[in-house]
Amino acid sequence: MQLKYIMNRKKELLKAPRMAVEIAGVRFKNPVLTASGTFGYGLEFANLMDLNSIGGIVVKGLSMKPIKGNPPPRIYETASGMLNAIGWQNIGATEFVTAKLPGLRNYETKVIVNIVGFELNDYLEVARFLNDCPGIAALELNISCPNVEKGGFHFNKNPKDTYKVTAAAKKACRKLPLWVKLSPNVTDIREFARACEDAGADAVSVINTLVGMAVDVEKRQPRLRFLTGGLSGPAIKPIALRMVWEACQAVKIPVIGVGGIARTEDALEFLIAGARAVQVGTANFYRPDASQRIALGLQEYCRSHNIEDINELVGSLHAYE
Amino acid sequence: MQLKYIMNRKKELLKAPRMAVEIAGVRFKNPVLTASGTFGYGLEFANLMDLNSIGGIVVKGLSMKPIKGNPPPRIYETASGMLNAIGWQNIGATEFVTAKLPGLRNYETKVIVNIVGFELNDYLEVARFLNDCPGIAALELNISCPNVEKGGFHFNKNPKDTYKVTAAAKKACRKLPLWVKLSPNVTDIREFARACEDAGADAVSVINTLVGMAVDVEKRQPRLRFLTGGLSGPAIKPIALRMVWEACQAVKIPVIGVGGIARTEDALEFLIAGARAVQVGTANFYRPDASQRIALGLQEYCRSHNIEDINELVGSLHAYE
Amino acid sequence: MLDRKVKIKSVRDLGSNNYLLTLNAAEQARLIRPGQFFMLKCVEEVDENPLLRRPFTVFNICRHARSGRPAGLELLIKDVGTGTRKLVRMKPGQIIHCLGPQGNGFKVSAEMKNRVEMACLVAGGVGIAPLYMLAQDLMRQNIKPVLFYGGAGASDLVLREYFEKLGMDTNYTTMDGSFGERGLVTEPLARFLHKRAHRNIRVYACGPWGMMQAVHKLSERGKLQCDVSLEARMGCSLGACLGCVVRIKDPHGEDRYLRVCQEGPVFDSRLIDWETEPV
Amino acid sequence: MLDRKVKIKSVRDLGSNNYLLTLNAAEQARLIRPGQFFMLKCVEEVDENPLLRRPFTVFNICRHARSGRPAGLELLIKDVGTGTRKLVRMKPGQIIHCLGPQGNGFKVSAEMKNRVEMACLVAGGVGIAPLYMLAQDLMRQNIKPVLFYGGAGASDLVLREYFEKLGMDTNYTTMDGSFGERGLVTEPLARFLHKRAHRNIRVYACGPWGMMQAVHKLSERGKLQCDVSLEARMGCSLGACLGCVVRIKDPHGEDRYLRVCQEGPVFDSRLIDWETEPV
Ligand SMILES: Cc1cc2nc3c(=O)[nH]c(=O)nc-3n(C[C@H](O)[C@H](O)[C@H](O)COP(=O)(O)OP(=O)(O)OC[C@H]3O[C@@H](n4cnc5c(N)ncnc54)[C@H](O)[C@@H]3O)c2cc1C
Ligand SMILES: Cc1cc2nc3c(=O)[nH]c(=O)nc-3n(C[C@H](O)[C@H](O)[C@H](O)COP(=O)(O)OP(=O)(O)OC[C@H]3O[C@@H](n4cnc5c(N)ncnc54)[C@H](O)[C@@H]3O)c2cc1C
Ligand SMILES: Cc1cc2nc3c(=O)[nH]c(=O)nc-3n(C[C@H](O)[C@H](O)[C@H](O)COP(=O)(O)O)c2cc1C
Ligand SMILES: Cc1cc2nc3c(=O)[nH]c(=O)nc-3n(C[C@H](O)[C@H](O)[C@H](O)COP(=O)(O)O)c2cc1C
Ligand code: FES
Ligand code: FES
Repeated sequence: MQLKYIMNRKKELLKAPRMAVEIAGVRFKNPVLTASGTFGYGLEFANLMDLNSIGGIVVKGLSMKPIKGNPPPRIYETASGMLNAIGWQNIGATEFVTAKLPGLRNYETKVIVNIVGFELNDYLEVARFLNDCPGIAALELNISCPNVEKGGFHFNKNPKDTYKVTAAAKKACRKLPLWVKLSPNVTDIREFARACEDAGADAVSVINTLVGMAVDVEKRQPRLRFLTGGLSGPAIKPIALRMVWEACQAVKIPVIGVGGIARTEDALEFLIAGARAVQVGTANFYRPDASQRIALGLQEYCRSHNIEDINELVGSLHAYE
Repeated sequence: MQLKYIMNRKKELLKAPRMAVEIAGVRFKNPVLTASGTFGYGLEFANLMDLNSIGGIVVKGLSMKPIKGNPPPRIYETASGMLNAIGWQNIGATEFVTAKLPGLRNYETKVIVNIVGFELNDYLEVARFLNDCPGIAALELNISCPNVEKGGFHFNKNPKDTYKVTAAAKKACRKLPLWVKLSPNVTDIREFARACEDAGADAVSVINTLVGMAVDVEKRQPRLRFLTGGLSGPAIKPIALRMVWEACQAVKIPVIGVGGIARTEDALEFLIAGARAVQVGTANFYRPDASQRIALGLQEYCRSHNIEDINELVGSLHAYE
Repeated sequence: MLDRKVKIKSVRDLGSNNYLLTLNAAEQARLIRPGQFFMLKCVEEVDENPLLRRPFTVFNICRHARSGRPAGLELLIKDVGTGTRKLVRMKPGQIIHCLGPQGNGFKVSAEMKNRVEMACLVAGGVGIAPLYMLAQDLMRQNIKPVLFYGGAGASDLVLREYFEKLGMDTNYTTMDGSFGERGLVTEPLARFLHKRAHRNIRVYACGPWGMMQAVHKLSERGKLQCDVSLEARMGCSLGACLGCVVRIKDPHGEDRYLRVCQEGPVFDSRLIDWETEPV
Repeated sequence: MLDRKVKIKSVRDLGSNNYLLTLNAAEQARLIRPGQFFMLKCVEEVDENPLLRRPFTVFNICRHARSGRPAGLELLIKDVGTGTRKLVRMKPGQIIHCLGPQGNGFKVSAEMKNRVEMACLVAGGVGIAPLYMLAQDLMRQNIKPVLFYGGAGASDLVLREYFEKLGMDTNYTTMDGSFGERGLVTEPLARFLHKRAHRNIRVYACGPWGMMQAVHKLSERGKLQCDVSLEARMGCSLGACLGCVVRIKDPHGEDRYLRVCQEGPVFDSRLIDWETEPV
C-alpha cells in the first residue's frame, strides 16, 4: 500500500511540468515575478499570498537616499487601467537593506532590486552599494520612469544614452546580473533593447508605463497633480506584448514581459511571444494573490497541454504562413 | 400669451450655447467628427443617427486605386479596446467621388477625406484628384497607419519625412485645408506636430492607433493574421489625451483630438486639454449614434455650465500651481 | 435594421454550454429573413467590456399565442468566451442593445421549387442556429429538407426536437457515438448524396470551418450548389469597419475580400477561399 | 487583515444617493476597530472595470440577535461614480471581494477618560460613516460625545437616528435650511467650543476637505486635539503603491508624505498640509 503510494507520487512528480527558468545564470522556480512599484517591498503581501509560490519579487525602485515623491493626487483609474505619478518615493537603499531585505531572505523567492536615479552617478552609487548585499538576485535598471521631472527617463530617449548608462551600471555591479527596464514611449523599442544587449545587460524588462493623462471636466484640472502619469493595467497589454515580441526578435538576451498581466492567459501570451519570464504589476493591487494564481495557472496549463518544461513554451508562437 | 412664448423662445435661443468651431477657415457646426475607418463612408450610419447632428465625417482612408486590404482575421477585442489590421482596404478615390460623395452632399455635415499612400506620389495623386471635387471640406493625410507592410507609416518615423510629405501634399491640394494625422508610436509627438506646422499643414489629428498584438494561447498563433494591429478604444484615451495636450503646447495650428472618445465626458477632456475638435472612432462600432450623443452632450454641458461659446472651453485646463 | 434596447424574456439552459435566449423584440422580429443575424451588446451598459457587440443568428421567431404575430426572437447561444458568458448569465428583465436584422440570409424563392427537389441542411453544433427558419421556409416552398446534424456528443445536438416536430428526416452523428452514427456529419451526407447523384439537391451548411469546407467539397463533387453561413469577428455589422471579411477566390484566381456582415453571412461555397479561415 | 469573498446581505436605499450595504462578513467583523475601512471590489468578477477596489469605512457591526456575536458589516455608501454605482446596484446574494479591516482607526483608550471630558464628532454628509462606532467606543469610556452633522439638505443627514438612539446630543445643519440650523456645520461647532473654552474637549471630524480644514482651524484656535479621517484615491490599501499619500508639514517646515491606508486614515489634524488636497 505504502509502496504503491510512493510509486504514484513518483509518477506524479515525474509528470509535474518543470517550471523553472534561468536568467543570466540565476534560476527562478517559475517565470512569475512581481513588477517594481506594484508589490512594495514584498512583505506587504505576505499575509495575502504565499511569497514562496512565485519566482521572484522586484521591489520598488530604490535610490541611495530616500526620495519623497510627488504631491497627491498621484493615481487615477482609467478604462481597464490606471495612471500613476508616484515620483520615486522610496525609503532609500540603506534602509531597504537593513529593514526589508532580512525579512525577504526568509523566503525562497528571488529578490530583484529596481534602481532609479536622476543622473548617471545616482545609478552607479546604488548599484555599487547593492552589489555587495547578500540576498539580491539581480538589479533592474529603471531608465524608463516617466514620473519625475528630470528622471532617468532621458536615458531612454535615445539608444546611445541607454548604452552609456547600461555599460556604466554593468561595471558598477559586477557580481549581479543587470536587467534594464525599457520604456514603451519610444518609436522603436528594438533599438533600445539592442543598445542594452551591446552594453552588456543580462536581460531587458519590457515595458514600463505609457505616459498618459486624465482631466477632471468639472474642475477643468488634471486628475494628477503631476499632470501626466504612467498608464498600466490590462489596457496596455496589447502594446506590451507587441514590444516584447519585437524585443525578442532584436536581441538574444532574455526578455522579461511586463504590462497588463492579470491572468494566466496573459502570462501565456507573453511567454509564447518569447518572454523568458513575466512580471505581474497593477493586478497585484486589485487581486493581491494574482501572481500566485498565475504561477499555479501556468503549471496547470503545462500539465493539461502535456508540456514537460515551461521553456518549451517560450517563443513558441507560430505565425501564419 | 403668444408674445410671451416668442419672447421666451428668443431668450432660449439667445441662451443656446454657440457650438461651432473653425478649422483653417472651415466652420463646423459643432466640434464632433467621426474618425476615419470607423464610420465607413458615412452613409452606412444614416439609418441609425442623424448625420446632420455632427460637425463632420472623416471617411475611410482612400487611395487613388482600390486596395484589397489584409487577409483575415483582421480585428480582435482587448481590454477596453480593439486591435485592427484592415490594411487600407478601400474603394478608391474615383469610386468614392462618384458613388459616395453625392449621397454625402445631401447632408449639412462637412466631409473630410482621409488619404493613404505607400509612397509620396500616391499621396500627391489622390490629393490632386480630390482637390477639385466639390463637397470636400478638408483632406486628412494619414501617415500613421501601422497596418500595411510598407505603408505611409515610415513618413511618421522621423520628423524630416513628415515635413517632406506634408509640404508636398500641401502643394498638391491648394484649394483644400490639409490636416495631418499623427502616429502615437513615437518618442516625441511634439516634433512631428511641429514638422507638420512648419510644412504648412492646417491642422493635426492626434492620434492614430498604437501598435499592439494578441496571441491565441491554444493555437499559439497571433490573433491577427497580420501579426500586429492598431489598438483603439477607451483603453488608449489617456495616451491620446496626453499627446493632444503635448501637441497643443507645441504648435499654433488646431489640434484635433482622437482616441478612445466614447462619451461626452471624454470629448470634454480633449477640448479642455486644447483640442479644437474631436473625432469619435471605435465607439461608433458599439454605439452607432455615439457621435450624435456626444454632440448633444457637449451642448448640454455648455448650457449647464453657463458656457456661451464652446471655444471658451478649448484649452481651458488650469494646471495645479 | 433597427437599434433597440430590448428586454430579456428568458434564458434557458440547454446543456453543454448552450442556451436559448428569448428577447422581447417584436418590432425587429417582424423584419427577419432566415439566416439573418443580430448584434447584441453582451452587457447592459454600453461602455462596459466587452465593448463590441456580438453577432447571433436568429433561431426562431416566437409568436403571440393568439394573433400569431411576432413577439420576440429566439437565439441559440453557445458560451465560448467572455461575451457569450456574460450574455447567458443575464436575467429576465435585464436590458440589452440589439441591432438588426443584419446581413443577407438564405434566398429561398418561389421559383426555386421548379429547380430544386430536396435540400440537405448540414449543421455542426451551434451551427444549427440558422437552419430552423430555413427548414420552415423550404417546406413552405414544398422543398423537402433533410437534416444532417453532428456534434461531439449527444448533448451537443441541441434543439433537434424542433426539427423532428417539423416532420423532417434527420441524421445525427456524434464523435463519441453517444447518439446517432459515430463519426463526422459529412459521412452520412456523403452516402446520401452518393445515392442520389444527378438529382437536384441543394446543400446548406453552418458549422466549424473545416466541416463547411468538407461539405463544400462533397457538393462540388456532386455539382450541387452549396450555401454556407460563415462566421467572422465583427466590429460593427454595418459594413463600416471592414473587420469581418472573408477571402474570395474569383474564377481568374484573383482574390478579394467580402464583408461577412454585408455580402454574407451566407455565401455560395464556391466563392470562398477555403485556405484562409477568417476567425 | 483578510481578503475574502463575501455575500451581500442587503442594500438599503437611504435617499440622496446614500445606501446602507450589509455584508455577511462575520470573520472580518470580529477584527474591526472604529475608523477602519475595507476595500471592496465593486464588481463580482475580479477582472471587470472598475479594476481597483474602493475604500469604505465600517459604519456599524451587525450582530447575531441571540449571541450578540458579530455577523456582518454595515457600510454607508454614497453613489458618486462608476464604482459606487455598481456597488449599490448589486443584489443580495451576489459576491464581492472584501479586503480588510485596513488602516489605523481612532485611538480611544481607557486612560483617555482621565484627560478628556467630552468629544465633538463633526460630520459632513457621508463623513458620518466612521463616527457611529467611535461614539459607541467613547461612551464605553464614559466620554460624552456630541454630534455636529451637516449636509446640503435634510435628506443628506442619513442615519442620524442611530446617533439619537444612543442618546447623544445632536446638532444638525443644512445649507438649504431644510433641517436644523441653516449654514455650515462649523458654525454651531464654533459656538459650542467658544462657550466651553479651556475645557478638555477632543474633536473628531470626517467630511469634505474644506470642512475638515475649518474644523482643524477651530480646534487649533481652542488648542484642542483634533483627529480627522481622510480620503485619498487608493490603489492597494496595503502600503505598496504609494498612491494614497497625504502631504505632511512637520514642525521644521519640511514636507513629506504619509500613506492614508497605513499611517491613516485617521490623522492628527496638525500634521496635515491643508494646502494640498490629496484627491
Ligand atoms: C453571422 C454570425 C452569426 C452567429 N450566430 C451565432 C449563433 O447563433 N449562436 C452562437 O452561439 N454563436 C453565433 N456566432 C458566433 C458568436 O458570435 C461568437 O461565439 C461570439 O462572438 C463569441 O464571443 P465571446 O465574447 O463569447 O468570445 P470571445 O471572448 O470573443 O472568444 C473566446 C474564444 O472563443 C473563440 N471563439 C470565438 N467565436 C467562436 C465560435 N463561434 N466557436 C468557437 N470558438 C469561438 C475565440 O477565438 C476565442 O478564443 C455567430 C457569428 C457570426 C459571425
Ligand atoms: C479611508 C476611506 C474611507 C471611505 N469611506 C467611505 C464611506 O464610508 N462611504 C462612502 O460613501 N465613501 C467612502 N469613501 C470614499 C469612497 O471611497 C469614494 O467615494 C469611492 O472610492 C468613489 O468611487 P467611484 O468609482 O464611485 O467614483 P470615481 O468614478 O472614482 O469618481 C467619480 C467622481 O467622484 C469624485 N469623487 C471620488 N470620491 C469622491 C468622494 N468621496 N466624494 C465626492 N466625490 C468623489 C471623483 O473625483 C470623480 O470626479 C472613503 C474613502 C477613503 C479613502
Ligand atoms: C503605482 C506604480 C508604481 C510603479 N513604480 C515603478 C518603479 O518604481 N520602478 C519601475 O521600474 N516600474 C514601476 N512601475 C511600473 C511597473 O513595474 C510596470 O512596469 C507597469 O506598471 C506595467 O505593468 P502592469 O500593467 O502589469 O502594471 C510602477 C507602476 C505602478 C502602477
Ligand atoms: C477598424 C479601424 C479602421 C481604421 N482605419 C483608419 C483609416 O483608414 N485611416 C486613419 O487615419 N485612421 C484609421 N483608423 C484610426 C481611427 O481613425 C482612430 O485614429 C483610432 O481608432 C483612435 O480612435 P478611437 O480610439 O476613438 O477608435 C482606424 C481605426 C479602426 C478601429
Ligand atoms: S462587421 Fe464591420 S464591416 Fe462587417
Ligand atoms: S493605497 Fe496603496 S499605498 Fe495606500
